[in-house]
Amino acid sequence: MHVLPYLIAAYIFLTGCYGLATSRNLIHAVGCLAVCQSATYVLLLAVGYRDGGTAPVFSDMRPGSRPVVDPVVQALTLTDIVVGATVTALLLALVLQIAKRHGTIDPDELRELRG
Amino acid sequence: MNRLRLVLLTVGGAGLAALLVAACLRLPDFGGRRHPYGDRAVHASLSRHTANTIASVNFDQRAYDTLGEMSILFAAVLGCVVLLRQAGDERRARPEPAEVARPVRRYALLVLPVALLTGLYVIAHGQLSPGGGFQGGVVAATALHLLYLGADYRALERVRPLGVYETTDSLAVAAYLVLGTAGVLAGTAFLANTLLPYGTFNTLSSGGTVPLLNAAIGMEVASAAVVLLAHFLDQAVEIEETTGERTEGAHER
Amino acid sequence: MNGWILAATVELGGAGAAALWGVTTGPPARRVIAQNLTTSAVCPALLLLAQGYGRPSYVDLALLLALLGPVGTLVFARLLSDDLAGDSPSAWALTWAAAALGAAVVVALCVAGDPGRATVKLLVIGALLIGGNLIASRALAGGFRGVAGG
Amino acid sequence: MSDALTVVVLVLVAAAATAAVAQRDPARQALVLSFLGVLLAALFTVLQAPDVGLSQLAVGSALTPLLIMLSVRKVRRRGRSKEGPE
Repeated sequence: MHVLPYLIAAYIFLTGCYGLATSRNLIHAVGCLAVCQSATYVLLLAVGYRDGGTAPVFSDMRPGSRPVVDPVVQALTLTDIVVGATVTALLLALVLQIAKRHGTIDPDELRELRG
Repeated sequence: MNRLRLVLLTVGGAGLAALLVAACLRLPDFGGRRHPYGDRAVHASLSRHTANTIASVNFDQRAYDTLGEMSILFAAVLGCVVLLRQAGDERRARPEPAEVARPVRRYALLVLPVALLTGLYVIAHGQLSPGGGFQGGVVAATALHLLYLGADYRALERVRPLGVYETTDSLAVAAYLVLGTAGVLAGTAFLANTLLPYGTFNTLSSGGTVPLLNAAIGMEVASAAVVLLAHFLDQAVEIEETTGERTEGAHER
Repeated sequence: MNGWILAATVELGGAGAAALWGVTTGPPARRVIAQNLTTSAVCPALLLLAQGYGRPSYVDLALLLALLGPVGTLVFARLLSDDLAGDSPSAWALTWAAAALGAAVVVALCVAGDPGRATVKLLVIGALLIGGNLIASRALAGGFRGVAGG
Repeated sequence: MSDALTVVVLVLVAAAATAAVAQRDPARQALVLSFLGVLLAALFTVLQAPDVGLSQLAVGSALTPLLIMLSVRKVRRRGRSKEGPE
């Protein structure tokens, strides 16, 4: 239990990398990149967790009444999720542009076109 | 070629996996008691009367970091707008009006204001309860697109003057910078939370400049998402290539 | 720790695994139904967790999911309408079962908590969840027949 | 007890991530990705990060699937309009 969340994060990251490397469709590759991104969220939040803790949000509880988890990693993750989505959009825009210019979105066919 | 790539992938993946596992075993235990940065951040947030510590970290203690995130967002949207603009060999085809089943249409029109309101609620209560500009902005932008899902694209285009959203996007970025500079002019530091009184703990106006920066981010994210989706919708629904000479032209470029 | 969290664990484990199995196997029609049921599976679990952790502010998550989950399903119903045209996917027994699960959880939480603003919020979430679930099922079962290019 | 919940959700997330990579058709992958997004929101709630969960819900449940599906539609439409004249 002490390292399980970290190992799961590493597993998700490696799975996403495998998908990226073997993808035959650039839209699918962008989806795999999204999976890689989610691995970083799991890792960061696992680092900040504290047993028996609760969220450091004091709108509905008295400060100091319960132990709280680490807010710094949460702040990092939460901005990253929204920014990650726009970066996904940018990559998808690139894919559409490639489809327009080369007529295919299979990475292998693209390489043959260039060669 | 393909085989070589698979071998490379296996070797690299195995190496990376070994390193990651080694690193995981040396990390502090999951659920451990020691969080020095977290404890300090909570203390700082409480001393500035911000109930939601995460909002305090984002818009006060690490507001400079959020400025960086915001510029990535802005640049990504700018990139999409440039990449997805209508090219010279493309034309716009008006999509036919869609027939949507009546209960679905009614549901969309009913939920649209509710979702918009929820988005605004999430933004406004960012410094108190879970939520904030990043989340609420996305919700509000998604809510607007119920009009496309429940009716058709032309209905959405009528309530979505794109220029206004592009301007709002830039204005929100500018507002964030101006709020930051105001700190310098007041004699402290860029984006320092010293401008306004901290207010009463756990009320809407508490936290100094946190609610203002939060609102600026909310505006920026909402209009950025609307602009992004507008360009993707344009490409998917309206813009068509003029067929004919396209296939030969493709290889020259 | 307490009964609410135990209920959430069982609910999330069972319904989550079922939805994952449904969303990864079978024809497209079955996958979109499973995607729609994800909302009805996870939203009650989020409500139970909010109660179990004793944090009313966590209820916002369930509210957002009840609002946006059906929107996600409408996206697929609309943009996959060509693929779904052959066999109009409908699983009304499952849909009503999911709606009943949501209703049961909301009622249990209303009874457990003190009446007040929180109860109203819970009822709104329940209405959005069940209404959204039914409408999304309707949309999948041919709600976008007339959508051609748009 | 709390540990059991964490383990259940973590295993589900890992399984969903594997499934998302294994689906080679982008439209089907988008379905699994939206499921993964909602499940991640549940995981973040279990890890006591409701703010992050809200962020993930807002992005993962509707925005990302919409972007991917619109891209798929554009690419498919191109394929169709190209077949016409040839």
